[in-house]
Amino acid sequence: MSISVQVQTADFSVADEYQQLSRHSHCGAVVTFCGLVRELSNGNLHSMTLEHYPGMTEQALQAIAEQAQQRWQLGAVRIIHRIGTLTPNEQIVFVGVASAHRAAAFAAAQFVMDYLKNRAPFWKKEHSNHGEHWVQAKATDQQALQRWE
Amino acid sequence: MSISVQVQTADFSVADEYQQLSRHSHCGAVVTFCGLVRELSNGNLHSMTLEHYPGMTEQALQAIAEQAQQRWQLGAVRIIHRIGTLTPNEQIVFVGVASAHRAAAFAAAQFVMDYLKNRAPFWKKEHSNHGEHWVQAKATDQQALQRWE
Amino acid sequence: MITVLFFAALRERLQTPMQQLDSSRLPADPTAASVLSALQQESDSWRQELSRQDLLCAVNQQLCPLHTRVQPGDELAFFPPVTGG
Amino acid sequence: MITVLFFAALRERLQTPMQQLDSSRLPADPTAASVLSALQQESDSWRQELSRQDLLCAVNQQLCPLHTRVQPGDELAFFPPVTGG
Repeated sequence: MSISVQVQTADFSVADEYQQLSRHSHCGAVVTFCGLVRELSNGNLHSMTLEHYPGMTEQALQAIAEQAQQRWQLGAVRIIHRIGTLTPNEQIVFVGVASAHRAAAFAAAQFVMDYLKNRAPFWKKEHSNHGEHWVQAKATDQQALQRWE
Repeated sequence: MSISVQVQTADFSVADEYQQLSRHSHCGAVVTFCGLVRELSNGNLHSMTLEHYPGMTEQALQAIAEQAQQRWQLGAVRIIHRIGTLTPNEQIVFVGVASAHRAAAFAAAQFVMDYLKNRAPFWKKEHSNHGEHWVQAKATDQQALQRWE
Repeated sequence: MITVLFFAALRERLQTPMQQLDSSRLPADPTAASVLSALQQESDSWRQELSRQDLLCAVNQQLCPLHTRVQPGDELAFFPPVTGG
Repeated sequence: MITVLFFAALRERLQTPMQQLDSSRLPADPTAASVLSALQQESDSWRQELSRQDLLCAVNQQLCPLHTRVQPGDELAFFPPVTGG
């Protein structure tokens, strides 16, 4: 089982990440999730700044990946999260899971995203025509944890 | 909303498919699933042959993608399934979903795979040191449909 | 005439991918089940192979229950549980 | 000495990313809640900002409930609900 987490300003290549994940020869299932900067519905988003808590972030992501590994039989878990300034359509976060079975791969990828959304110390600030504002946490993200309890 | 399904002998590029899916500017979430030929536990799998029902296969995949589109708000659904002879670690099937929200993207991708496994007319035959044999359908694949009913 | 296709293990065991069935061999208001019955008369081995409980049926390329009505010109197919993906 | 870090909107409103707190300002057997109380004394605006019910707390870079024990040398952090991903 391989776990790898990374926090970086640079972009990442989903293609390269998928290549790595698909090399696990006993893993018949690879699930990837990629989160991208969405345009605001009014189309006015210029950019988004991602702040984080250096040191804690990496530990939090590692802990989430380890919890996933304890719950499901996985071949590999990969998490990448970007920080700094991002523009619409840029990639923010990547979660990739390789497993022997698709149910485990899907569940683990969702579990990682649900916990990342609630437990990893990242904060988004949006810059638009209306100025800048901190993104508010969503109740739906907190509710998403319930199914894993 | 774009739906695209394809049945082909040629391999596919997850990188290219991801690129296409991530271009939907109001979709902040892209989930991909890729199924690969697994080594048998005894390591003796030489190859696998995938037979299908030409004509019905494409319709079945299209219908599954449309059902997913009716259940969740999706930007794009892409399904690719290979036929012919495949060797260990080769890619068999790709399902990619782009959506505004990750919950919809994850659910739709799983829904498509669960229905594909039970409703799309493909059959696998394994060729190993022990001769050839048709893969048996798994009860777990049928049970996976229950959660969508 | 009704065309019946077979796939995968069933195709191999019946030793043919296809069978044409004259509508005269079917009862009035025939269903997919009537077609299956008619095919089971072909031989002992066909009876055995076509009596498997897990066979799936498609009428005009749609999965259908056996009580589905069929008519001349339809394309039927019988096959084992699918194993793609 | 206990180091306290602030992030995101809270960092902006308190106008500092960090505050050092002398242990002498804390009660015996202090908890993260004791630290928070001490910080709330700094000013009216700090009292207001640090009284928000949704603040999260980390002790030594682990999310923790406010009743978590702290000791000199610990790194504490207070911040709004996280919004990454």
